[in-house]
Amino acid sequence: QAKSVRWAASGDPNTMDPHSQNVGTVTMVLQQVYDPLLKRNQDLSLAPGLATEWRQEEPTRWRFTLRQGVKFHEGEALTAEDVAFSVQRALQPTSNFGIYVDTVDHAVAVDERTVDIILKRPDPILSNKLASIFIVSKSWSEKHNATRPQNTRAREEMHTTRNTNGTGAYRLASREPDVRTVLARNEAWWGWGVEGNAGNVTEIVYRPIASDATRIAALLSGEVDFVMDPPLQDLNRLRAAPGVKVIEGPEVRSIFLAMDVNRDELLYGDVKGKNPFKDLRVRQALYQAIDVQAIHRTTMRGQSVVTGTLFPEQVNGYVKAEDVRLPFDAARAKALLEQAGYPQGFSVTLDCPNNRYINDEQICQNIAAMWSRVGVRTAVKSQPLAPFFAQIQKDDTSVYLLGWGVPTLDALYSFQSLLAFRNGDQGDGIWNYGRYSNPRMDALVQRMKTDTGEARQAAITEALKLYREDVPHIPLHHQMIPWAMRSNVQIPHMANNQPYFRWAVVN
Amino acid sequence: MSETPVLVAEDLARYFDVSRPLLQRLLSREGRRTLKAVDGVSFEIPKGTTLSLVGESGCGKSTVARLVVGLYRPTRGRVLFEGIELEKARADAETRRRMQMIFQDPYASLNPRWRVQDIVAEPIRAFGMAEGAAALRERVGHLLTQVGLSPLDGEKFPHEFSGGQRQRISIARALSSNPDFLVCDEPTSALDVSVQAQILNLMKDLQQRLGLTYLFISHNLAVVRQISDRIGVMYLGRLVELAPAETLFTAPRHPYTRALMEAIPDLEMTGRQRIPVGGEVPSPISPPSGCPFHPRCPLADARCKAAMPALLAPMTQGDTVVACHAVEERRDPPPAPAGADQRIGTTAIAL
Amino acid sequence: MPPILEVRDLRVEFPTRRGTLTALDGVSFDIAPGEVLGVVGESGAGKSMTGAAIIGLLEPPGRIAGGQILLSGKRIDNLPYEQMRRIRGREIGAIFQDPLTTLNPLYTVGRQLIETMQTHLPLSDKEARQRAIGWLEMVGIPAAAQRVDSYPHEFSGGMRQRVVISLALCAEPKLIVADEPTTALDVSIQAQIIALLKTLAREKRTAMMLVTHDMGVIAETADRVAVMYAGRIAEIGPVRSVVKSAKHPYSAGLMASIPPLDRKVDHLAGIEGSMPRLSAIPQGCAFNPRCAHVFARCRIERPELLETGSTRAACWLYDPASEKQAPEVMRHV
Amino acid sequence: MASALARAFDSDLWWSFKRSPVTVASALVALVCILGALLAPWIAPHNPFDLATLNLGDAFKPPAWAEDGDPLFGLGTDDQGRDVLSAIMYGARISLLVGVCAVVFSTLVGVAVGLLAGYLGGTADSLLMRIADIQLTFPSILIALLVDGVVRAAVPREVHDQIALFVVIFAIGISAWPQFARTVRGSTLVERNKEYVLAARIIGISQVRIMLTHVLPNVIGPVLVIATLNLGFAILAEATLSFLGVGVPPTQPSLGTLIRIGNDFLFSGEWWITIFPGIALICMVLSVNLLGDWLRDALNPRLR
Amino acid sequence: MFAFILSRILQAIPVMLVVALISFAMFAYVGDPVSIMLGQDFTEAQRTQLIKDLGLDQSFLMQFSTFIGNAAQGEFGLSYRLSRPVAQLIGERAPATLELAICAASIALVVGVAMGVYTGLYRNSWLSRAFLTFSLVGVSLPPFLIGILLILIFSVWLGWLPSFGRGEVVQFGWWSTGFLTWSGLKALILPAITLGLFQLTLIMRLVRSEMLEVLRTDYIKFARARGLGNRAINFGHALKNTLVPVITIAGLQLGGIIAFAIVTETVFQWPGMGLLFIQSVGAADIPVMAAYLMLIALVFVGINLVVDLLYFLVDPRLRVGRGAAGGH
Ligand SMILES: Nc1ncnc2c1ncn2[C@@H]1O[C@H](COP(=O)(O)OP(=O)(O)OP(=O)(O)O)[C@@H](O)[C@H]1O
Ligand SMILES: Nc1ncnc2c1ncn2[C@@H]1O[C@H](COP(=O)(O)OP(=O)(O)OP(=O)(O)O)[C@@H](O)[C@H]1O
Ligand SMILES: [Mg+2]
Ligand SMILES: [Mg+2]
Repeated sequence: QAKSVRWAASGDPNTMDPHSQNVGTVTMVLQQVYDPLLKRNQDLSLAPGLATEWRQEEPTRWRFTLRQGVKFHEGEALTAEDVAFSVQRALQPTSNFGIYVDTVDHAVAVDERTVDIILKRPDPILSNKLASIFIVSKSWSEKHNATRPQNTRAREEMHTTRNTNGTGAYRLASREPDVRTVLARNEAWWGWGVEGNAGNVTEIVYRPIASDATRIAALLSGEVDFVMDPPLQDLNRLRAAPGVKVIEGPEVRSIFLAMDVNRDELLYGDVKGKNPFKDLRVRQALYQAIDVQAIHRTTMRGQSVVTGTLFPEQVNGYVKAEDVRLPFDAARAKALLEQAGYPQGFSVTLDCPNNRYINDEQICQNIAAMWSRVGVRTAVKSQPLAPFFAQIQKDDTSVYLLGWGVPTLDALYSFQSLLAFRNGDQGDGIWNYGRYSNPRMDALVQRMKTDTGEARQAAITEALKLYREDVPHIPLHHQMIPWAMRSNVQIPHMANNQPYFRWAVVN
Repeated sequence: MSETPVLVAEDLARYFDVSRPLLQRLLSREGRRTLKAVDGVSFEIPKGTTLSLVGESGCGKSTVARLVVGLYRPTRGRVLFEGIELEKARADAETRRRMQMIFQDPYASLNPRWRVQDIVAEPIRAFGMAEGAAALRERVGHLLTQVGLSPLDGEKFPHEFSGGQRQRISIARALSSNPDFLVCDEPTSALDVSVQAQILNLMKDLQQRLGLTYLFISHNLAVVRQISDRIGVMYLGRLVELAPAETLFTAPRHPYTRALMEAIPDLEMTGRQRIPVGGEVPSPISPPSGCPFHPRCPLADARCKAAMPALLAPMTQGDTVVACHAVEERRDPPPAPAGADQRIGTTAIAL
Repeated sequence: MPPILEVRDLRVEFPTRRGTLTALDGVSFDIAPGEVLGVVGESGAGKSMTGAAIIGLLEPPGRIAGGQILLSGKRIDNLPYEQMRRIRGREIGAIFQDPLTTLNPLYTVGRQLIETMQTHLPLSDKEARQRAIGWLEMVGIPAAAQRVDSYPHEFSGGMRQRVVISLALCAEPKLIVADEPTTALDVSIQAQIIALLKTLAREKRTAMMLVTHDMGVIAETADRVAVMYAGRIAEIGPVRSVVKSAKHPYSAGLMASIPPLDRKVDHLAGIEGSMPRLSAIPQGCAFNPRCAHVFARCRIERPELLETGSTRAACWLYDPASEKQAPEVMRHV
Repeated sequence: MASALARAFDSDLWWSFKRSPVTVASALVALVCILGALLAPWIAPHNPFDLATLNLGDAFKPPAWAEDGDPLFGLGTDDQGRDVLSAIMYGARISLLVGVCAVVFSTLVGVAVGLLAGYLGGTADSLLMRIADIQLTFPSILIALLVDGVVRAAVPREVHDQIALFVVIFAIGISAWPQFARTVRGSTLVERNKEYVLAARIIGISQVRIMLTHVLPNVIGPVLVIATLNLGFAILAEATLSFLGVGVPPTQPSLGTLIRIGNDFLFSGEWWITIFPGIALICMVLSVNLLGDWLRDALNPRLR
Repeated sequence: MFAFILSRILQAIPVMLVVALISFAMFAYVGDPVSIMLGQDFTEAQRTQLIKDLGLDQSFLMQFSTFIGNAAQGEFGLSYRLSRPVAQLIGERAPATLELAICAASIALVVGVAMGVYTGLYRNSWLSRAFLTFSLVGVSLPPFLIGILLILIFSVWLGWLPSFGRGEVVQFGWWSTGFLTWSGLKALILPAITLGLFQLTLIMRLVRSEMLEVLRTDYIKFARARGLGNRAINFGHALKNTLVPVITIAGLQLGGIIAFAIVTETVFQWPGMGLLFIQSVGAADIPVMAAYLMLIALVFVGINLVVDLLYFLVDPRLRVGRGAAGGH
């Protein structure tokens, strides 16, 4: 019989195009509707999706064998042409998924069931990346004039903005942006009964509720069944509430502070003529002034994994031995500042988003207080994400808080974007707004791009070590993402913060 | 008279634009609308005399008063103050000092937030007529005494006084700059009779003592009679009759003047039925053609409807001028009206 | 003939923060059917207050604190609101001073007339409308049949006052309280309205209390006249006697203050000073501080209305008992 | 001066004030609020604006009388370890400052415009009133949102925080002036034709002087009433803006910001973070409104 | 009449132009849509290209005139955030806001007028005093606090009413209505009360003071003197006369309702234009914000027109041109 899940989160997808917006809110809906070649297991490891087998035939050629009998929601059968088309579509300039296919040259359909993907250069993590590329119907896209992803930048509306045609477990039944998106079970999905896809949900009603309090009220009053991003402070109450449960789990997203280590004088500070952040001792001092455990306990209410490194363990390349923090020691921080020539401290403005990460604004205020106590008088400037990003993307900052997710689950993604020097290459250093620059780091990043196996891991390990020594960032914690739901709903928690309804069971 | 009159009004006119806003006018295709509040009034006031203007509400009396003191600019014609164009005269503080005005409403004519002494002293200060605070206070005290108040009253605020007392304060303020010429716009019509008598007495007294010249405005014929040397009767922005006070009462010529006299209630119970003037006062925006009084006039004929009568001296009386075709053509009943001589001992009037 | 209205010792008070003000004190008079009683006096003397007390519409916090008002022999000053409402309009009509504000601007005059009549008389809509037109004609509104559907602002001031009169008369009351019906009007219109009121009163045999401070209007219209001063009646009597030979020093002074139309006088008699405020009415005779004939008793004892021959005046000069102390008996000015 | 005081105490106003217990009570509450706010730096138990004194360990302490309460923090602490009572006192300071300044600002603008429009009449009048009309077309919080956005974009960002307060004041103030302008214009139109003004004109007193010494004192009465009532609105508007996240910076929170911050903790049981500032805000606005209401009735002779 | 309406509309044009200029000029600076739209990965060239695509490199005047030209045709382009025509977006959201506003306005008007009349007529009854106190509390409570408290009480504690959203809606062409379903009606209650409460108290106070004013007039006194019944006087004569000023202010207040809907919709997650606006502000979605602002202005102009027409209906004095009537 009908089993409906009413699901709420703070944001709403802004398109239904499978290759246009690489944003969690879009993916969380689309991945119910579309299948990639490779899917993920509950521990985020790879599993066969539309491809049943894949092999690296040559260093730059991969071959995928497709599953048989798969049909799109509108009835057409899945062919190799569709897969080749989808990869090419993701390669289009209007696609936001370029980072997943950056090494791909092109894709060709070898026969009905076989697709070859030709690379520009060897890519050790191609399969991981392809798990993020959805497969669409070629004939459907052509019929609706959507052979390239919707260009959100050119302000255009395409058929795919509001319509879908995937092979996935759910069909898009109706959609009102910002109000309600309804997904209906695709009984003909190939995966039902396969590999533990034992979900029994027949209908998913997604409704964005931006206000935290309202979202929680709705869960408590039984108006929604599942809330993906409950505010941390409400967890206790939710746990205590009858009929509601909270499941916790880590997220692949790390929160850190980054400093302007490039300018000769800070934009927002009272130190004239020099940049204190260029001095390693100052960076260490600020690092050691932070009582991250207190933040973990109070502001994060235990829902964080305190860290000393760049990414969490789910990410390929993680080294436990490098995940060590400089200890919290205010006295030492003061001493270091004094050594660096700032016995009286200095003042600085901390830029901070206020609606992007979990309790982002509060964390900044916590840190401002902690820094102030060692003499670094800190003003917090918090803004909504739009103006915040607009500002820091102009390098217009002295120190800022950022959170970084790793959708590829590979170390390169973080190092390349956050720590490589910005040299104009696609992806290098584009989120490095402190303009940290160390030739050694750049060399290591280049090695990560091409090396494979042991050599590559060695490069990553060395880079992580350098990260600890150089303190370009002050790492804080990895976020944990608790999910709250009514007790009769079971959805496995995922570290990529994506619900997979094919596994969801409603009693 | 050989001496230059204190004030001369020549063909004085003042129109008001009462059109609706441009946009609405354009849309409803109507033209501008002008209200001719005063339309061609001429008179002169010799030194030391009183000219009174009477007429019903809205006939333009106050407008004349304001034109004369320079609060309005004339649309046409001019005012001469001692032979000097008013605009020029008012540019000079010394001349400005010499004309003052007393207003109708004793409640609105004093700034409620000011002390009486400040109100009275304002002109003195403005014209720099007293050196030092002591001199100023003394002068104010003197003025208050002059109008029958106590110098101690200067400390008080206007609301602590009765209507009649306020009018005295008003007069004190007007006198404070030693003016020669006073325009009095209905100074007593808001007052009770017993108080009105006090104020009229005071004004007459001051005129005698200080040789003041008055332009006195009222709608009350009996009051006007007590104070005037000459009287002008206004109707719809025009003078219809201008005559020495005695003559006007003994021998009114213009049918409107006669009607006014008729309309005054009779304190002597003669049992005579009054004959009220028929009809209503027409709107000054669309005055009747020809003589403005013709719709209400018992003597009106075709000419009255068509042509505006000029202010002419009728043959019989020397000093009177009347604007009436009937009088000009001698169609009117004999000058001395029945009312005047029969009503010996009559006291009358709206208080 | 029994009087239609009797006012006995009427006393009206206003409780205020500085104690109770007595606005009317010991006012007594009566009006016979078809008679016009004029009430004169200076501003604030209590003329309107008397009228308001009679129609039972004293503005709160004012209240009748003593005395009686009888209409056709029945007491009406203590009736409950609803019963008094049925008397208002039906038995006592009222006319107010300012015709520009006494008509509801949002309804046609016809509607207001019909509403009034139907409140008091059992009339069908059609009859009521017919009568409304009839009333408008009666008060001299030309083309009444068309004008009945006009709004008040479409009439001039004089016309509006006619409408007000028709409204006061339309339920054919036995008594009309007219509070300064002509003060706001032009001199020439005033005469028209007075003439109209007189005619109507005579034709319908309606009694009328005519409040005004215009002696001329009174002289011409009233049969008897009451002169009020500081909330009390100073003198009451036939109009001719009061005008010609007022006995009370105040009414005499009032008459003398009126500027004569037929001659120029050097000096108007007038009365020095002004009427006292309600909060400071002197002991004894309220007029004593301004009175030229004041003597000791006036400052202590309040005079009752005393017979003076032709009128009754509240003045100790006319008390035989005080004759000895009095200065020479005043002559009429 | 003494006599002025004596007169003030003898006046009708004082009398009607004494007679109304509600008014007296609200005056007392307002006085407590104002004093608490003004004297915050001296009497507040902590200084919530001094980051160096904050300790995250103190966060989320319930009020002193509750089970885990800490007598050091009478009304508990918030998520940053700030003392709620002190935060309220300092916050009320900001709220009052914004409210008063905004009202003073709109009063000055409104009175000036109203006087000019009413006194000059003609084209100046219609132009100014047209502007007021257009301004009235936008509801006040929209205007405030707009102004805030524009100023933030228009000025260099170093000065943002310094001027944030002025921006809020301006944003709130600018939306209220037409009300003052209209009232003042209305009374000015009446006053300027009163005879005492004419008398001054005949003497030849200059227009500006007449406006200031004669007209202004006589039109200011209703302005005072509107100003008082507007004070309540201004404080609320500031709170609403802060609630929407565009108010004063969160490191120096106003009452509205405190409520917004506390709002996140309402369901989680830490009610004191939002409830106490909420009560403080309501008390402040309510007492001001009660006073304004009373003033309006007391100054309106017809309501006596 | 026709001329009157036409002149009103002509007068509205400059107002709308100014609003257009303000909304355009102001929002052109509020935020930078570029960085939002680029997402996590982009090159400098993509950035420049985007700025060019959006026309953000053109002169202010060019941008403005393009804006006006398009706006006049109801064309505000595509939302940066949602890539859908703004007109459509607003069209979809308008019914929600309008239904909410209508409900709130009706509550405010009906209850406000009734309470205002009552307190005006019975100045000293205890119920009047209670109403007055209530009204003061009403204007002293920040609307967002009211909303939160209502949710806390009626949704979380009592569980009677939904805490967010519109419930089930029924679609009539492009208009979606929540009036026809039980859940839709239930969902309306709390937001409508929150939104209406403030205006309700304002209207109540306004009606009361107007009522007191009118009851003091001569024509009411005269109506009493004619012996008319209390009902006729209070409702026939007094109430109708209070309507004239009440209409103006109430008109302005209704505009205020739509503006304050921003707050209410945020609290209740009501899928209306206000929520869209706030979401757009967060994303610096200029076209949506500009369109919203223009729409608000248009609504105001519309309301003012209706107010003027109501004047016409209520007050016969306005039906003739000024000055045609006699009297001074
Ligand atoms: N500023 C003005 N604008 C337009 N019309 C005006 C103005 N001042 C006066 N009027 C009109 O001019 C006419 C004459 O007005 P004025 O005040 O001179 O009459 P008045 O004889 O003094 O009347 P009253 O006896 O009522 O004082 C009236 O119809 C009046 O409405
Ligand atoms: N509400 C009130 N409170 C206190 N005193 C009042 C009130 N209403 C009227 N009075 C006083 O009652 C007295 C009588 O007033 P009333 O209106 O009867 O005078 P009047 O003779 O009609 O004067 P006018 O000729 O000016 O109309 C006045 O002194 C007035 O000040
Ligand atoms: Mg005049
Ligand atoms: Mg009276």
